[in-house]
Amino acid sequence: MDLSVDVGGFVVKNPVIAASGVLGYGEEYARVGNIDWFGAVTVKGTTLRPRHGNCPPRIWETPSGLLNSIGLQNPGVDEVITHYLPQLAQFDVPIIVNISGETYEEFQEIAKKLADCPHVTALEVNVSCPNVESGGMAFGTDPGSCYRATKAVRRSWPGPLIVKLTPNVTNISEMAKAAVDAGATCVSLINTLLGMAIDIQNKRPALGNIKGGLSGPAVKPVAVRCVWEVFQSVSVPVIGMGGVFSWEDALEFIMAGASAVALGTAVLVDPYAPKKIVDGIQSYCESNGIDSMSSIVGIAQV
Amino acid sequence: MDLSVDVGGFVVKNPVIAASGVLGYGEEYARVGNIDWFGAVTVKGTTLRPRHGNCPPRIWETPSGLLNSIGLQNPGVDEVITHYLPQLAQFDVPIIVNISGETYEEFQEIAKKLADCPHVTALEVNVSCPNVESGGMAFGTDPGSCYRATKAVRRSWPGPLIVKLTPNVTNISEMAKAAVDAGATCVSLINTLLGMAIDIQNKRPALGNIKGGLSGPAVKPVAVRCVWEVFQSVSVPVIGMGGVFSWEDALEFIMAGASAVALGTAVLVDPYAPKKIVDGIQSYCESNGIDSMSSIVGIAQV
Amino acid sequence: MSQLDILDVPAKVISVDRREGDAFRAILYAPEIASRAKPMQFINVRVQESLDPLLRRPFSLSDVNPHVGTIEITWMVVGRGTKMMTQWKPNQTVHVLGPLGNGVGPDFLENKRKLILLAGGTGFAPIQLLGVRAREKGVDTILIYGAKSRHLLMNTDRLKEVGCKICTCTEDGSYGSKGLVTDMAELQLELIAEEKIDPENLVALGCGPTPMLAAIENLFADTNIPLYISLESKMACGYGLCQGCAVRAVDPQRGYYRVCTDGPVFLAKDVELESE
Amino acid sequence: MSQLDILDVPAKVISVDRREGDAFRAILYAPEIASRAKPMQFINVRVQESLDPLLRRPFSLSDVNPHVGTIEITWMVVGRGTKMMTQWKPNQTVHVLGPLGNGVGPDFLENKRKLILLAGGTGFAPIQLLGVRAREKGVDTILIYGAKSRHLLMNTDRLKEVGCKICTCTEDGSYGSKGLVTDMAELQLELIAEEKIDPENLVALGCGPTPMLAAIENLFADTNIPLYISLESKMACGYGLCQGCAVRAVDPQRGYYRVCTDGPVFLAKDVELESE
Ligand SMILES: Cc1cc2nc3c(=O)[nH]c(=O)nc-3n(C[C@H](O)[C@H](O)[C@H](O)COP(=O)(O)OP(=O)(O)OC[C@H]3O[C@@H](n4cnc5c(N)ncnc54)[C@H](O)[C@@H]3O)c2cc1C
Ligand SMILES: Cc1cc2nc3c(=O)[nH]c(=O)nc-3n(C[C@H](O)[C@H](O)[C@H](O)COP(=O)(O)OP(=O)(O)OC[C@H]3O[C@@H](n4cnc5c(N)ncnc54)[C@H](O)[C@@H]3O)c2cc1C
Ligand SMILES: Cc1cc2nc3c(=O)[nH]c(=O)nc-3n(C[C@H](O)[C@H](O)[C@H](O)COP(=O)(O)O)c2cc1C
Ligand SMILES: Cc1cc2nc3c(=O)[nH]c(=O)nc-3n(C[C@H](O)[C@H](O)[C@H](O)COP(=O)(O)O)c2cc1C
Ligand code: FES
Ligand code: FES
Repeated sequence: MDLSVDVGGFVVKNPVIAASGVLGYGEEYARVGNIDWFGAVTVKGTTLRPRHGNCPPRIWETPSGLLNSIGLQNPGVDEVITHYLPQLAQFDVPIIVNISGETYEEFQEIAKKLADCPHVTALEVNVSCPNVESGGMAFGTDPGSCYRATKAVRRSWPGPLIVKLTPNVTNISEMAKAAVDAGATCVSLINTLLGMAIDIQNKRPALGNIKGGLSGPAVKPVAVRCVWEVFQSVSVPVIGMGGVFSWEDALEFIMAGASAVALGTAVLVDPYAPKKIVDGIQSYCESNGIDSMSSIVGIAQV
Repeated sequence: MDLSVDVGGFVVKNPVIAASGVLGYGEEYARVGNIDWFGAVTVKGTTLRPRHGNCPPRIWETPSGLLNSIGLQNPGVDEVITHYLPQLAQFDVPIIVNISGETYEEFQEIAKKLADCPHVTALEVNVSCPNVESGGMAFGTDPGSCYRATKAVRRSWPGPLIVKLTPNVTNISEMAKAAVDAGATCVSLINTLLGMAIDIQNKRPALGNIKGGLSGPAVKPVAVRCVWEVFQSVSVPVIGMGGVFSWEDALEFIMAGASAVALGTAVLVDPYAPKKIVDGIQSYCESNGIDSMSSIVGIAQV
Repeated sequence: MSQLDILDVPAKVISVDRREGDAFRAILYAPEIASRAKPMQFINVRVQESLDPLLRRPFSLSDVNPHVGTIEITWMVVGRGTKMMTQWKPNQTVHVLGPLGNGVGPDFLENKRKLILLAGGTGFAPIQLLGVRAREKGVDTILIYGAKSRHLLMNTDRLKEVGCKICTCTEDGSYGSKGLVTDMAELQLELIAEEKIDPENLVALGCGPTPMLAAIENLFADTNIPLYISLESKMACGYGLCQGCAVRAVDPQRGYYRVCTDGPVFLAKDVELESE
Repeated sequence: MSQLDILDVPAKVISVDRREGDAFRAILYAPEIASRAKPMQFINVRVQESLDPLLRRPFSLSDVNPHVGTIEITWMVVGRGTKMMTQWKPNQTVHVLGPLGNGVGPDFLENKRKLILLAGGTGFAPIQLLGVRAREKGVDTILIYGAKSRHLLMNTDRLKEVGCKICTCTEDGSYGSKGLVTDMAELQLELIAEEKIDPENLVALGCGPTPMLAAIENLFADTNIPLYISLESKMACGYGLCQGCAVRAVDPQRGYYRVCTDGPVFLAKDVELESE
């Protein structure tokens, strides 16, 4: 059965995408699984200059959730273009590059460099990273900044443009609208929820960077609600994520309005998750007489 | 050991409070456990007029979490005063009445009625309920409205005044400050996170009311982060809640800055939770040479 | 205020076995609950010591043996929790809260000559104990039991042993008559009508999926036989705190009932059966 | 790019038993992993089929038997996951990802006459397999092993059997000498110095809590003996994806290493030991 779906200017062969930050540049994952199980892959948050990331500890387990404070560790856009993307491009899967700037100008500059790279299918503008000091989530918590960051990228990137939204706001629909007004062809959500934990043995925050981003099944109800709201507010496709661990979870997002889902934490815990989820969606569709993904996108909207 | 602690104008004998909405008026709980295991009890959100609550289904389980859309079902403030509070007052535990208005005037009116009731120790102003249409969370997502709602209650209620905050905002500290400026003697947080689920079998939202409030261990990292932030912004005591299930969880909140914790979902799942948690805090303190609760409140703040 | 009559006990698993078809049965040692339980009551079980699944799962008491201190539950695997329960091992401990719900007290059968039990699928579980008790009191008992297919039927031998008349049907005809519980109930009601028993000396109780309950309610509307139904709903606490298990009352003043404490057994005419 | 050399397999539990003190040992049937594993590698284990605990738990391979297809892990109960593992039952299946980490390849012992192993607490687990392999190659091996107290020591019989010299100490003196691993190591280094072996023919490897590793690093700084250390850190994936297991590199240009793929074995001089 054909599971392909349009996600705003490009088509993925199945609606299961690798979320940013959990696949490295494919090298490690390829030792365990097949990258082309995914409909598309998103690379780790890419910045203008290399970043070493935050002080450890960077990981803390919570009930059905994961707190991380990696801090956009990446080799910088130039190195990504020359070294990592060509390597990832060996696999026949569309590449989405997740980008993060500290200023609007930086966003534009990164986008420009990537516009010249043949391996990039789409950009995902990260206005929602809770783990960096300047920029990061700030762009995603105010509609004006969200608009300007998107616009900055739009100026130098003509292709499919995804804006990744944060749930740490009073009204996520406003942000989605601002992104679409500025030229986004797709919105993805949710990035992590801002959270923290205390290590009671040491009487101090569990993460070296104090606060971190919460992901995994724990956040799924918040993510589904955000997808539901955003689907009602904009007409571009939505990529849903936040705690997708099973094909049932994927269908929950799709029925709420997501054209595709992305897997973050699931890939960390279960390398074969993408395969299981794609297979699960496939057999669900077959046994329920569903012949195109688009016919169930948003079907639960009342 | 003495576990008592001041929570803004009144003292609780131990820092474990029953959260609003999970203890009814004590009658049912008393068949299973002892109400005086708690340092204080908060009654269900009380409104001016009786409310029947939302359409079922009202409950949906999520990974380590619970979605509910009860919708402030309650017999109305008059009935609460004449019938339920006298009954609850049999137990020698301070009573906090959680109140919810659709307008500022309603808040003031409810508070006035309760000011004449001898059984009430403190009011908790619910500016954060995600499960009602008018009012509800709206008051808690804008500092101005939060200020006015608190002020309205302050006018007719001279006693300890807790304002209960919602995490569904970009900046919870702003709300806390507004509440304190308007006269709150304590803030409690978090109310539930706005969430939803899709019942994929029926292809529609799992809850009759579509969206609901997410509680339980899943939200703990968000709750701890909110307590951490609010502790830094205001000088009144904080009551922390959101996923407290064990004494370790309670200590996490206390070390982050909570003077006391409240149990919601835990009481539903484990009636003996308050006893286990109080006992656990007690032995922790004893074996770690801690001789007053206040000495560990906020100890993880760096 | 009756105090401390519900207990949360660490119950020892005595045995878990697979019954007919997809049904499983566990016997648990919980004397405090066994000694208090009435027919049609239920327990709320912590499936495993983990925060996922978070909520307890409600199961009716399908049998109770106060003398040896055991209780029995019978279930079908429908999701994660019921699946995990099939992995319970003898001697392990599980947390059981109960007995819960109003159940059916001794007055339920007072003056009754005949009890008509109507069960669909897992709805048979609580019915079994009521049937046994009715027979102990010498009440004539007939069970009309149906399910989609043979593998969804529970074992009715225990009721047969105590002299209960049993009519079984399946929708696909794989066991018993082919048809619905209501088809068979209609037939039986006609036979009963011929016996000319005063409706006051009759009583009926149904337990099963909502559409079945709605259908039998229709059927009984034409008789004067008091019909009780035992409801299910999603529960967070099972003991009256959360208001989560609401079912709409026919009386608009009343608003909602709680299935867990006002029920699970209701007079059919008191509640609105909403199709969830 | 070496592909598909790490597997996620459903491994059958062969046995779980309690060892000396608080230690437990499980033998798992996982031939694909057993045939690929090197000493000092680890596996990442899904403790149970539930979303809580969510993450897998990393455990070193304390033994590997490629002929029968089994791997062995040895652990202490320190929290929920390690406790749940003690409840594993023979024949059940657990998901095991591995072999993970760089481990110690055949060249590690090339030209070596003596291997000095330093272990603290559960740090002994991976050391055992390396000691066995070293003895198979005829390398003189000495183990210096310490823990806070007797019940925190793992069983060292296997190494004794293969002819490894063993010095044990506990901080409270409840077993072996009273003192720290470093005290004993100092003594042994003096004895080794008397043997006048070229430092190039010596190699040392330590595994244990960070303060112990820091202390032995200090001790070895005065010698020319190459010192390796095996690190632990909180891991989300265990196979290089998340960057969560970062440890700071001494070279500031390098930033951080990943313990799971760049390690867990590092040259002591390459990494900064931060006190977590
Ligand atoms: C008072 C009462 C008594 C019951 N007695 C029995 C019994 O004796 N034997 C038996 O087999 N079942 C009984 N049930 C139903 C049983 O509780 C559910 O089948 C069980 O909770 C499902 O758990 P799960 O984790 O396997 O399913 P999930 O994975 O949670 O869900 C699977 C399916 O079961 C439904 N379900 C989940 N929870 C409930 C619930 N609390 N009530 C009803 N449906 C639910 C879901 O909607 C879904 O369709 C009873 C329910 C109630 C309320
Ligand atoms: C490469 C590697 C190899 C290991 N090999 C072994 C081994 O062979 N035997 C053994 O007993 N232990 C080993 N450990 C440590 C083991 O992974 C932890 O003890 C285990 O994950 C704790 O799980 P828990 O659920 O019981 O503890 P939790 O309840 O999660 O936490 C309890 C305590 O353990 C610590 N802890 C939790 N997770 C980790 C982790 N991933 N790494 C280190 N500490 C952690 C916590 O900080 C806390 O103090 C190894 C760790 C790593 C990284
Ligand atoms: C370890 C880790 C690293 C991440 N790094 C990034 C990143 O660099 N850029 C980004 O936009 N999102 C990042 N995310 C967020 C995920 O892409 C995703 O939005 C979030 O984790 C929710 O999905 P999940 O629950 O499936 O993990 C990261 C998440 C994790 C767990
Ligand atoms: C069933 C249910 C009903 C609730 N009703 C109310 C309420 O009436 N008023 C209120 O302020 N909070 C209400 N809450 C929120 C809780 O008081 C608490 O803030 C929240 O559940 C987080 O805590 P927990 O994770 O311990 O449950 C309710 C929560 C639940 C689960
Ligand atoms: S399940 Fe909580 S009141 Fe019925
Ligand atoms: S644990 Fe994920 S990179 Fe090491």
